[in-house]
Amino acid sequence: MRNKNLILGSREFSSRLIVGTGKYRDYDQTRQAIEASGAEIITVALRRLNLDNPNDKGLLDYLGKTYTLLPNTAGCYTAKEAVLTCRLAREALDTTFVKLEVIGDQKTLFPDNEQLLDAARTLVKEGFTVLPYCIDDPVICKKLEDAGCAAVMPLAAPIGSGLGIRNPYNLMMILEQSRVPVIVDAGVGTASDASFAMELGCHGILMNTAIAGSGDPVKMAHAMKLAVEAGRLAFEAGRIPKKLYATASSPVEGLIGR
Amino acid sequence: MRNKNLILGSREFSSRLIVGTGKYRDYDQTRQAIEASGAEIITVALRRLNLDNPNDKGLLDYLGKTYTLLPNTAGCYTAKEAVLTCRLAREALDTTFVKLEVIGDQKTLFPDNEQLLDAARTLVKEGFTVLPYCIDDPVICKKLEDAGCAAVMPLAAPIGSGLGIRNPYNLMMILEQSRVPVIVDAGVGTASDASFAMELGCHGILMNTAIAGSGDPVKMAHAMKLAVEAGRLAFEAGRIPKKLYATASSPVEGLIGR
Amino acid sequence: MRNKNLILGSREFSSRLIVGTGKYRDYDQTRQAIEASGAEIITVALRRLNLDNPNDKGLLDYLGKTYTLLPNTAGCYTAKEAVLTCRLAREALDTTFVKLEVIGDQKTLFPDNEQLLDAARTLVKEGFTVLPYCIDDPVICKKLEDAGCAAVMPLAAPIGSGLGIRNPYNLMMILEQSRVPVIVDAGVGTASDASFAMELGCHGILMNTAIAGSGDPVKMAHAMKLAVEAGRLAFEAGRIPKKLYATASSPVEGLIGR
Amino acid sequence: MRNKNLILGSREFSSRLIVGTGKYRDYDQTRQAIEASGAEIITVALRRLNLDNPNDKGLLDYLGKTYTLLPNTAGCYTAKEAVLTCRLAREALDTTFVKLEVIGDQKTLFPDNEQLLDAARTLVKEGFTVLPYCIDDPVICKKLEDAGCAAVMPLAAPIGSGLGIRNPYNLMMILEQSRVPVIVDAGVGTASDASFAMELGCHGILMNTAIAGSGDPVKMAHAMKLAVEAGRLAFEAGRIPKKLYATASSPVEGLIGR
Amino acid sequence: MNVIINGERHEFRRSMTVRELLGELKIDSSRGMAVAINDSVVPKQEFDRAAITEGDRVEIIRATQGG
Amino acid sequence: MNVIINGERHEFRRSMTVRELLGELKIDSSRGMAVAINDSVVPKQEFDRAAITEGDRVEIIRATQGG
Amino acid sequence: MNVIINGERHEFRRSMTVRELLGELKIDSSRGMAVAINDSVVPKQEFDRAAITEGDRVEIIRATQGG
Amino acid sequence: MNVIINGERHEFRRSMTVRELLGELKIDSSRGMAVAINDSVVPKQEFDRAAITEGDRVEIIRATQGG
Repeated sequence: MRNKNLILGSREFSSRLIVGTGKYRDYDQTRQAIEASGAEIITVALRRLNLDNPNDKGLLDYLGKTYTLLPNTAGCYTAKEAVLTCRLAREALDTTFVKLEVIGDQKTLFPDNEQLLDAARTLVKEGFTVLPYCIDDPVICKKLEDAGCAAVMPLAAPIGSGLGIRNPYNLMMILEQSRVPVIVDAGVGTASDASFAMELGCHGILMNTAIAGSGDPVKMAHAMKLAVEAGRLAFEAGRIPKKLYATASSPVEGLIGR
Repeated sequence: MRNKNLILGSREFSSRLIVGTGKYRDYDQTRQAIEASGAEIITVALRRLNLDNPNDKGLLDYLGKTYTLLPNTAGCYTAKEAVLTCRLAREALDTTFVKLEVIGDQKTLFPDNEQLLDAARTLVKEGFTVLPYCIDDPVICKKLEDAGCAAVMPLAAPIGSGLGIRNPYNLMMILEQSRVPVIVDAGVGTASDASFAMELGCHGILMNTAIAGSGDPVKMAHAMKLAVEAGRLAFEAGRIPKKLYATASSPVEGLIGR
Repeated sequence: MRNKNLILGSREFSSRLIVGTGKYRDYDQTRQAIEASGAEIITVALRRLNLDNPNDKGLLDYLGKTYTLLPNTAGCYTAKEAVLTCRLAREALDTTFVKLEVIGDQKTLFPDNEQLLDAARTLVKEGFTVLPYCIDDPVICKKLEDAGCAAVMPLAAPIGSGLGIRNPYNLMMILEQSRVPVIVDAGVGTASDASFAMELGCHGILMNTAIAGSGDPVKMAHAMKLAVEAGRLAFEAGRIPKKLYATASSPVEGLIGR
Repeated sequence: MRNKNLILGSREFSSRLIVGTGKYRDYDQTRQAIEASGAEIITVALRRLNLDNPNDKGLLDYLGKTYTLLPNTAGCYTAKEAVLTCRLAREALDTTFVKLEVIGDQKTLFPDNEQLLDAARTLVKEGFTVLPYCIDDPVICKKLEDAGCAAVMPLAAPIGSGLGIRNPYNLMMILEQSRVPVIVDAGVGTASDASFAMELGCHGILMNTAIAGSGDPVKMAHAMKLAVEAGRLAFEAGRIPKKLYATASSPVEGLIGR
Repeated sequence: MNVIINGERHEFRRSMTVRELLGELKIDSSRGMAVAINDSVVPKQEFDRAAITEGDRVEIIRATQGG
Repeated sequence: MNVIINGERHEFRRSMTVRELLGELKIDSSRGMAVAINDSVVPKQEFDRAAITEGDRVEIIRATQGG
Repeated sequence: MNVIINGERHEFRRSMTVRELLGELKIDSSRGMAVAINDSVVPKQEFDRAAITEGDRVEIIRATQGG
Repeated sequence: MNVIINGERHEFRRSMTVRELLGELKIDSSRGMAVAINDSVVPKQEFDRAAITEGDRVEIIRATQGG
């Protein structure tokens, strides 16, 4: 799976960075940060319309460019809730793409993998392009792939924690087995985390807090764009092996005065 | 020291990546990789001219663009050798810039810090712009700064080892005290290492093997260019704090069906 | 949960190290290593009796001392197989203790958490004291606890890999929530890994390969005994905080010659 | 250098843990913690006698057992001060053993390696058994060894920082080259740090704050005793190699129901 | 007619189609919005026909910022 | 009578109790051993009564080394 | 005679040997203690002979807790 | 005249200036090259005057690839 582009379902994307739209100061900052990130896919949440002010301009009205929207099921704790949310998303946004989350624990926001699998199986049957947020467990990732998911999106660390890639070994095992793209979802804290994930061979990264929560979201979005590209290029180039001892970079012949 | 550019002595550079010219397959690859890296400063070694073939074209004839040359003293084991090499370099290349190395051990290529200090003090007096390759020790870095060096260039790991930033704590201590630029010299293995060093606040990175020894040096050079930029931007933007637990990226208000 | 002893179901153990009996050179070495480890609980597998030689002496005949046997379900890939194995174990060994494993993947030997939960629920109802080998996921650990397991036994790294505690963050989250003992099962490579897990607050460690596969299993068993005790004591004592800068250990008053 | 005991100069010690005597609540706690640590060598500082109360009982009067005293030169910033302190120590304590420290920076308490080498050379000539606190630099360690030091004592992290073994690679390089014992001095935070250092092959560990600054110094001293022993045994036994994938601990033959 | 809309009780004189309800609530049924009645999504092309009756739970959602 | 014991086909002249089968196979029914017929465990106290009949799958297991 | 002892100025009527000074200061010259005059250590066996004279810097130290 | 050039012994009929030596060796004294005699660098503007004499150690170097 060394495609030049990121392939999700029947679609192809040249950016490997997917960004969330939450937690920005305002819509202007959201728009600028997304532009700086170079992302083609952006996640959105679905929430109840405010009946007291039903027609105020929303996020989508502010984004100048057309992005591929990836509705999420954030906040769902059961397969049933998540499936309903996906169906609403398809109707609202006219897309089959969904970022499937089923939360299992409020404190860690770790997924409930039983409910997740259940929802994924249902949604695939209904024709959704399912991108599931899951734990970095090769067994669960395999089941999600077998269920027909278009990618697997293991967490690298808790959502919003910024802890980075806590367990590269699990990602390596998932990458080795996987026949669908592996997208790191959650946990990235800074640019080097993004590069590192891509160097492991991950096919993409989804992030939100690392950009929106930084001191300068537009600048950090730009950093993340470059970091994802850098990591991908480094992966494709093939890094030097690690070794304990030194190797001279300058010729050892022709030394002066010897 | 949050200048937009990298300031070394009286000169200013917009690229924060300095690359070596050793270990490439041929001059063509050298040229292409250097171009892809976006570097403005490149290191060169000084070696005895081959008397049997004194006028064959050399590296400098192959480089299309004009770079700032940074002659090194690689292979010198004493202050005396290093000082002579620097004087020859100044004469040969018409520059006061020198990357000062005094090797203390053939296996690790770690510097001999006593000889290094000695050479640095001599060279500064002679008007050189001294960039010393040193161990990541705040005490030695302080002495080098006090001796008048234009930067300090602590190693992150042995030359050519690709081990990455082995001891970020030492770099942090050096960065906090330093009034001259801190450039990581040696040890970077891949793009995320470069980003990580820049995120710590380092002012630049010097590398050679990580690019020249990779599977595709031109691609890796490009990766390193982006990684250094990404790391710098992330440093400037200010990353999110790390924390153990999760924070939702989507609103917790307006959840469906609750 | 800061009991002096390790409490599993209705029983109490003063050693916090549980050891496997597999992979030793011979029964003599097994016996000596187990003794050196100080373990009170040892795991055993259940396998088909060899009909061609049905009465040869087995492991249990060689162990001088009486240990608490913990039969495992290694090699089971479904809840059904695991449950049958546990029932056979209870009959064969007259114990309700079982180390429940349901493998989900032959290469990683990671558990199939769906099948595991299913088996755990069945076995708890049948009165077993279930100690499940599971992934280091707080959500699954919570479900296993809720199902009535007597402990949770998250893996630290793949069985036999010796990679150590790959993701201390997940263990910390599990420890914080858990009302049953948390025993690290699988992944420990050497003594410091065991100390480290105990320092996080884990209540016990189960290991086999790290001892049996080492250069000197009896010596390593002794090392592990001390390491588990050291880690537990350090946890109970409460370590010093980490900080970047130094604090003198000698008085700063009364310095000579100042 | 795989002696059963720790050999320093002409003396041999069965404990590989050296402990400091600073920062305890009172002399009683000091005595109990030292006893629990099993240390045979303890460090002491030399300070000006309080002329207003010249004969109050001091530390040495409180220690029940006879320890080998290791006077340090903590607080010295020049070779001259350190040499004088060592000479006073020899006179006061009737020992040639000295822990040689020459501090280069008040904030990090990192050594000034130039001054350190200078002092070491002087003291060795005067017949001292010099144990120098130095940076974890193989070049400096080699020079100290060549100067006749009885051991080298590289720091693992700043004194009192508790950061643990920040750069195991440097220690590995030092261990590989060294013909005198390598004792980690400074930086250990908890038991697993001590085990880890010993597993690398270090010959001993010197610590103070990690014990005296812990929540329960006597318990932590005991933890450290066990951790040092555990790490040494693990080093001698030889750990299993690390690998990414799993290896079953139970037989794969004779599986039930297949 | 009593119905629950987005978790809150509303009272109307008569039963309505989804289209009528949206009109009543002054909601523009544009892109980025969807409706479910009793956990079943109502496709946009059904808005004119789908009836809301006594006791229904109606969800009216739209896309918003999220990660 | 044909039965599968530990995955291999065995033939006997007649049907037997578990106790008789163990005797036939010269297996000491001591501690550390258990028997299942068709995935159901046979308690030791049932060995004298439990009958093995044509086509049964019999598992005879014991504890062995494992991690 | 003015001397600096442990960094502080002291005045005495007459010059003294080290032994006499220690007596004057009521210091027990037991184990764990040493004396230097002007950065030169005075061996214990010289205490009776070594003279302290006008302007000397005297250090009297002992071992104490330290890491 | 015997001289050591870049570590190897060379013999010449007569002593020479640096410029002459370079000519003899067919070396283009262009950018990227420098000369030292007995560990002292000879500035380019001195090439016409600086004399090489019996026993001198001459280093002729140029810049090459290096890290």
